Amino acid sequence: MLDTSNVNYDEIFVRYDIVSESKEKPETIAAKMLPKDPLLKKVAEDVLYMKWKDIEASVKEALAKYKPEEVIDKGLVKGMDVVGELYGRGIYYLPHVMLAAKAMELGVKEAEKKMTTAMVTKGTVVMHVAEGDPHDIGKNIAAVLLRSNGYSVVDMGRDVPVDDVVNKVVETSPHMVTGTALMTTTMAAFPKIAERLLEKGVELPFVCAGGAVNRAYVESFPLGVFAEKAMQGPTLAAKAVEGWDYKKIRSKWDELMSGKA
Amino acid sequence: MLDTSNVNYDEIFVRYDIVSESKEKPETIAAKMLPKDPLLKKVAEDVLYMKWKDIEASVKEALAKYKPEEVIDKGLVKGMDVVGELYGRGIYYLPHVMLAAKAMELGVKEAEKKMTTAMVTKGTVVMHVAEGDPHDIGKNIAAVLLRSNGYSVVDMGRDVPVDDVVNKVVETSPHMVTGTALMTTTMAAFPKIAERLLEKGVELPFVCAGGAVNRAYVESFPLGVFAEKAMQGPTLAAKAVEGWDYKKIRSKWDELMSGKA
Amino acid sequence: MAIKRFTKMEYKNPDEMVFGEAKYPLSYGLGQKIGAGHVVPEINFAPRPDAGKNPETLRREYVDYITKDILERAVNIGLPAVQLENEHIWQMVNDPKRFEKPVVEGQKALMEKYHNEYGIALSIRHTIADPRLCEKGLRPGMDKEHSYPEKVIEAAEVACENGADVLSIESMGGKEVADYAIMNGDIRAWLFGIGYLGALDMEWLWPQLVDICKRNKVIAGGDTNCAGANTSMFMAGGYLDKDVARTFAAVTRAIASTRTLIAWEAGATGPDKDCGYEGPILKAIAGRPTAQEGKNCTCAHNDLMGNLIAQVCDLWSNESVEYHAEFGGSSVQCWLGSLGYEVALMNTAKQLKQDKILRDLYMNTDRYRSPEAFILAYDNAYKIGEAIVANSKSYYDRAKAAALTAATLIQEEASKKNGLRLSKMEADTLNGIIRDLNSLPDSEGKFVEWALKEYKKVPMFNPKNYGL
Amino acid sequence: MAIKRFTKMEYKNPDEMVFGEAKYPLSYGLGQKIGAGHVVPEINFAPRPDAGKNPETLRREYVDYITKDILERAVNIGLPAVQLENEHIWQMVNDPKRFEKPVVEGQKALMEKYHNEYGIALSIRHTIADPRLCEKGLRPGMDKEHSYPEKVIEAAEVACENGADVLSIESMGGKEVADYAIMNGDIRAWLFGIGYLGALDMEWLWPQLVDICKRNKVIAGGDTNCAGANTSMFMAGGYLDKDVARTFAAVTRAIASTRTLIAWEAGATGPDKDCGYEGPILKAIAGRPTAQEGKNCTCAHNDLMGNLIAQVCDLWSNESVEYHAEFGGSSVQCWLGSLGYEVALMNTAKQLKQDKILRDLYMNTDRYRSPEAFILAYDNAYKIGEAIVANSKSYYDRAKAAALTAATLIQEEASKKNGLRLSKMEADTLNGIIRDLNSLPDSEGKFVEWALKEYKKVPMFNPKNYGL
Ligand code: B12
Ligand code: B12
Repeated sequence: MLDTSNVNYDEIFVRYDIVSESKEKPETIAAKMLPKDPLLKKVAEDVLYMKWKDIEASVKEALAKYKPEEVIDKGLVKGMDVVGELYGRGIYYLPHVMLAAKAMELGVKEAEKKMTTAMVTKGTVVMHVAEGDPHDIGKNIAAVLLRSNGYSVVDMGRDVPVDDVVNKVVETSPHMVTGTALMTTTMAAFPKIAERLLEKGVELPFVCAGGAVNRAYVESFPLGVFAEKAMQGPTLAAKAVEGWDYKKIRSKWDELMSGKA
Repeated sequence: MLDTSNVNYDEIFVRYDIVSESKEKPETIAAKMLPKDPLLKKVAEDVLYMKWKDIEASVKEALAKYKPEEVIDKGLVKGMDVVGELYGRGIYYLPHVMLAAKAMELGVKEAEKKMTTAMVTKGTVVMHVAEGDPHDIGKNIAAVLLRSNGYSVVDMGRDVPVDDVVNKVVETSPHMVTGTALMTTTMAAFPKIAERLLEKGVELPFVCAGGAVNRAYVESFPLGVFAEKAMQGPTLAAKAVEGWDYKKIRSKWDELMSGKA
Repeated sequence: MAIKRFTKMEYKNPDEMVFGEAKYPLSYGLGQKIGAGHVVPEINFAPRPDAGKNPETLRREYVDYITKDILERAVNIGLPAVQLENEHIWQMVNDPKRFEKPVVEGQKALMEKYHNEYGIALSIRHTIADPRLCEKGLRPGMDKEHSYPEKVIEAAEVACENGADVLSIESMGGKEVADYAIMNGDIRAWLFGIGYLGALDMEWLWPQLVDICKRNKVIAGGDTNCAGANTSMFMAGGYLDKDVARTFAAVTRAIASTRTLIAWEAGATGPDKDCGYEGPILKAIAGRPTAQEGKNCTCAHNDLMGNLIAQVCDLWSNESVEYHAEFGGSSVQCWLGSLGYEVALMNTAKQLKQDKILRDLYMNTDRYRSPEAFILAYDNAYKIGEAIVANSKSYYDRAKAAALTAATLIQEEASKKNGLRLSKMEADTLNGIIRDLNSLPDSEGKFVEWALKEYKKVPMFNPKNYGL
Repeated sequence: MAIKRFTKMEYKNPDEMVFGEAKYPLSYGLGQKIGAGHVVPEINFAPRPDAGKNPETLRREYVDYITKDILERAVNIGLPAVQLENEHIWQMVNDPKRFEKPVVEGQKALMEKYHNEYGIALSIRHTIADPRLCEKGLRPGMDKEHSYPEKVIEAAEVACENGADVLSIESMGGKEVADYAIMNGDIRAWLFGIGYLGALDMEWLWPQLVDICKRNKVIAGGDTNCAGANTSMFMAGGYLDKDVARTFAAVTRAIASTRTLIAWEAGATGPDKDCGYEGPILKAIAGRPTAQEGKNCTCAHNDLMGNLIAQVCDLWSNESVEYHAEFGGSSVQCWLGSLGYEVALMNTAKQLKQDKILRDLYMNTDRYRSPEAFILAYDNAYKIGEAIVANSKSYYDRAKAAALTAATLIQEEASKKNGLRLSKMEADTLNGIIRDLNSLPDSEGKFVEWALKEYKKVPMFNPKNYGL
């Protein structure tokens, strides 16, 4: 083999991930965002640090002092907010988010036990992957994030025919419907779905995502709203629940995505 | 340098042009296509073999026996037909065509001197290159081929604004108008030209060519007819003169281009 | 057809391996020779979005446009040989007689025309799609809704009967568990999903495909763990991506090789599929030709080993590009040019007897660019191969051995002063992986028992899909 | 600024030349070093058709989409350095203040952001468009309709004042005569058009551009004979094209080098333009960095020297690609990946001290693929350079010497048993060229006198455009 002893690898490639590795610790960022109250803080931290084995106990303790809704909103959700922040900054990776979401879910279940009425979800989202398309990881990630942000998700899976999606939307009247397509050969289903929904007089934001589609494509048919990252799901769902229609979401898209609206 | 003595270049590339080099001589193909009469044959051969210095004399001799129209149609044009055939088969190259066209032109001039009425052209074509686009070689080749096939060409040059083209068409009422665009950033002029022509009630085939455009693009706006090669110009012009409208040409495009219509 | 597990290395040492040469070269198609002293470009393509509207629009797209363009350009720039790869779209497996047959036939007819006219060596690989859905059932009789398992076999038959020279598939077994594993960073789940379940699916699928090929005198090429290891590679991504740690992706690649190998163990002969980055490991073990993709497949994705992965290839591919216009011609023509030039460079190196130097340049360019590239460098790929053949007792054993070997190679190298560097996340993840792997039971039986319990609730996982 | 004609070779012998090193390296931009021991990728792009609608749509296309995508991908795959090239579209030279300024400014601002965040070395070349029309007039005051000559200068100023690191142009002088020459296969006309008229236009243009650059501390890069020699190369095309003989194209390339050189003789310092395939000849003479394009510019065209032309490059370019989506990201990202990987290979070769071997592999891959490639092989390029500096008496002398040297090199090589082969048409054309060149008068004065008469009627040719 060739002599590599004098090679300067920086002339060949640069590990920018290491160059720009965040020196910030999760703890520092958490300190600024976590609730002050020790009980709620513990709940939030169990989400943040993925302690799904401890979280049920922590939630129980918090429930002694706080209402279940408070434990959820001021504890669990705050923890998940920090997770989102860390994921956004590249300090947390996807598996952290998944495990935190798992802790969150267990915590919510525990809190719900104490609720007199069933937990009111923030809203409902119907999700699917286009017909003929088996690529569902992105959709699955988005589903986890929506759920752990308090939305009910009706996950129709992948390879879902146009009519099934339309019927499910008519049947469940969600606040938002989503479609994922990773293949340019399957994405043509989206405008068809939009068309048939409108034929049936149903108007709601139809969030389309997945490697194959881009903003221009999605905005070329009615109802379509583009999403690039799974993290954007909860933001879009929040606006849909607030009553923004697809035109308004489109017109404010840049601001929404950069967190300015 | 590295030792190249044992290199088998066929493993690296193959000179398919040499592999498939036509063994046929121009003479063999000409024999089948040239007129029998020795005087007309000489005229045709002067075109075919690019003898632009001899052609005036040959035409004069032929005129002793034949009418000028006959010398043109049965001599000069036949010679150019063989040139087209040889060019199509890759035996002749572009410079041969240009020189043959030059001989043709001189021959026609000579014949015209003997004509009582001015030579009637087969038809008129207005040609241009899109605004902002300096690429005019393709258009120039096409112009030479149209001229040497008996059409009058109004060559507007390159970088020609939309309105100038429209006005020229209105003014000269040609059988066909052509546009060339080699840049995707300039080709957008073509649909505009088509639109304004229609506004003025002018309908004629608008042949669009050049590296930037393709058939789908050209057929996406009214009047547009796609051409891929300069050689196709005379075929399209003939149909325009015959009275085919752009829709008919489009519908028969494949047959026309493969010589089947 | 029985599965014959590899128990020894076909290459005596890593240095013996080089691009354009395989221990078991192949001749097929229209004068095509693979692994026989030169590299051949393999051009792959996807139809435009609406081309699948009906059988005729699809045939026209594939034959009159794409195949024609490729053959024209190949002759125009003087390529001595080209292999086409047609990765089938869903319509072709969903309704093979109507959508697949005319395409397969039409492509072959046009190729024959060019071969006869110019003598250019030509062949075509048909990669049938695997649309099976684990939630509906992976084995015949299970998927009442689509009959996908039955259709996969039918699609293979239609391809082989109508003009395929090579048959391949990117099969999907174990994917639901591997997806879960990637998203949760759980290497044991991945080992179970691909190393074990995926292997069982291969054992079911490949003997059938080899049979169909034999009956039709078609080359049974091979598989790829695109569904598993490429998903993790893709999600690990580049230096700005933060979904999956690249050390995790590297270890999944090592495991993947033990699964993909089964196609060859079932009687397939190579060339395997371009997107199987585990190819160098497979070639080291089995000496069969491998198709690879890298620096000239950026139309489809940018990985962190665009050069390295050319080191021992026999076919060199662009992965896939959608058909559309470019300044330089159609997209397939442009990428064929790019592939063809790279292959010409490799073949010049062979003719000038500098191929091992060029191989080492390729390899060193990316050796330390990412942990996954590092373990695929031919010397390390060879070591992983050795671990696999030395642990051929069970699928579990050899997958675990491959994983641990890869993980250890990375850890050792990263502890040295120069060369491979790991980010904090990569290092942490690697430590976790080694810990997790070491915590696993010794025997396959115990492992499977444990895993079936542990991963019972993985979404869409159904042991029946694997005959369990 | 006076023109100082080269009279000797900066390189002592051809073997001294290799990619990534120039006798006169450059430092500029945001930490960029060119010709200083490594090769840098240069990524070029074209906006989508309707992006030029108004200044804001154009700015958004170039800055928010194209430049952003490039910088993201560069960091993602770990490229140590990137140069962008923006070849201006017509709107930018037609109305520089409105269309050009915001683009130039915006691109630089974004580049600074990435440079500061990641330390990546960055620079941008602005290649202003040359829309001058010979039929309207090439010199100031002549084109009353568009004022294009004045606008070219204004566009250069706007680029230099607002963020260009390197300034280039593909200037057009002599093109009308060269076009006529190509279509008619008349090498003497080509010699007149590019070797003489083109040279006079360069003499008018480049001192002005060098001045503007000096005033703004911008690098005056260089020119290219795209308008002439690339037109003949492109029309000579591949093995299925039958418009122009490749021997004709080869000789025009040799002539072109004597014209393009004038930018450097007027004080420009390199890097010259990627599409100037005459670069190897220029570098041999002047020792300045050269940008080249080949196997990774198939998005823009496929030539018959995709590898060879990398032999002595300092920047490696994709020529141009229209912005659009691909499976692997946007088109500019895909092609940047492709370029970046090739450059990484070259830089690995440099680090491992195998660069001259890789250079020779590149060169040998195409040495005999076409006559034009043959005369650009660095040994032959060097010989043509020698003929040029030895005949520096006049533009005519050196252009003729370059042409005859190239023609003779081809003829001699083709007569040998192995290697370069010519088709009948190529051979016939070459014989005609040598005969025609040998028939020319000895002195520039006599030649010009003859040519002005001979080519008086060439369409659109007007001697006033060249001060004649
Ligand atoms: C992994 C992968 C697979 C896996 C899929 C595993 C799985 N469970 O999804 C497997 C192996 C199964 C697969 C199979 C095939 N694949 Co595939 N695959 C890929 C690959 C490499 C990565 C895709 C991926 O997972 N990306 C990561 C995820 C996270 O991204 P994502 O889904 O886009 O999600 C992100 C956003 O879009 C967004 N998002 C997604 N959904 C939603 C929803 C909401 C509400 C929100 C807010 C956001 C959101 O959030 C995520 C990021 O945060 C791509 C390569 C590429 N360039 O994309 C090819 C690719 C998509 N595959 C391709 C092909 C061709 C195939 C096959 C047809 C190959 C074959 N012939 O066998 C088969 C499919 C067979 C069939 N049944 O038809 C092509 C598609 C070409 C085309 N025509 O468009 C690609 C582009 C590869 C290529 N370059 O050619 N593939
Ligand atoms: C030669 C050439 C030039 C020459 C043109 C010389 C001339 N007199 O035409 C010169 C140097 C001047 C030139 C300049 C530029 N060019 Co230029 N050029 C080319 C090149 C290499 C070849 C074009 C060519 O001559 N082809 C051969 C001819 C014969 O083909 P054709 O015109 O298409 O004609 C054929 C058919 O279309 C048909 N046809 C044409 N017209 C007609 C008409 C009829 C009636 C019929 C029947 C048929 C027909 O017949 C012909 C074949 O038989 C192309 C490369 C490419 N990939 O196309 C780039 C190319 C077109 N140029 C390009 C660019 C960017 C430029 C510049 C803007 C560069 C710059 N920044 O300076 C400048 C223009 C400056 C300005 N004013 O705006 C880009 C365009 C990109 C885009 N946006 O679409 C290309 C594609 C190069 C690239 N890959 O980037 N260029």
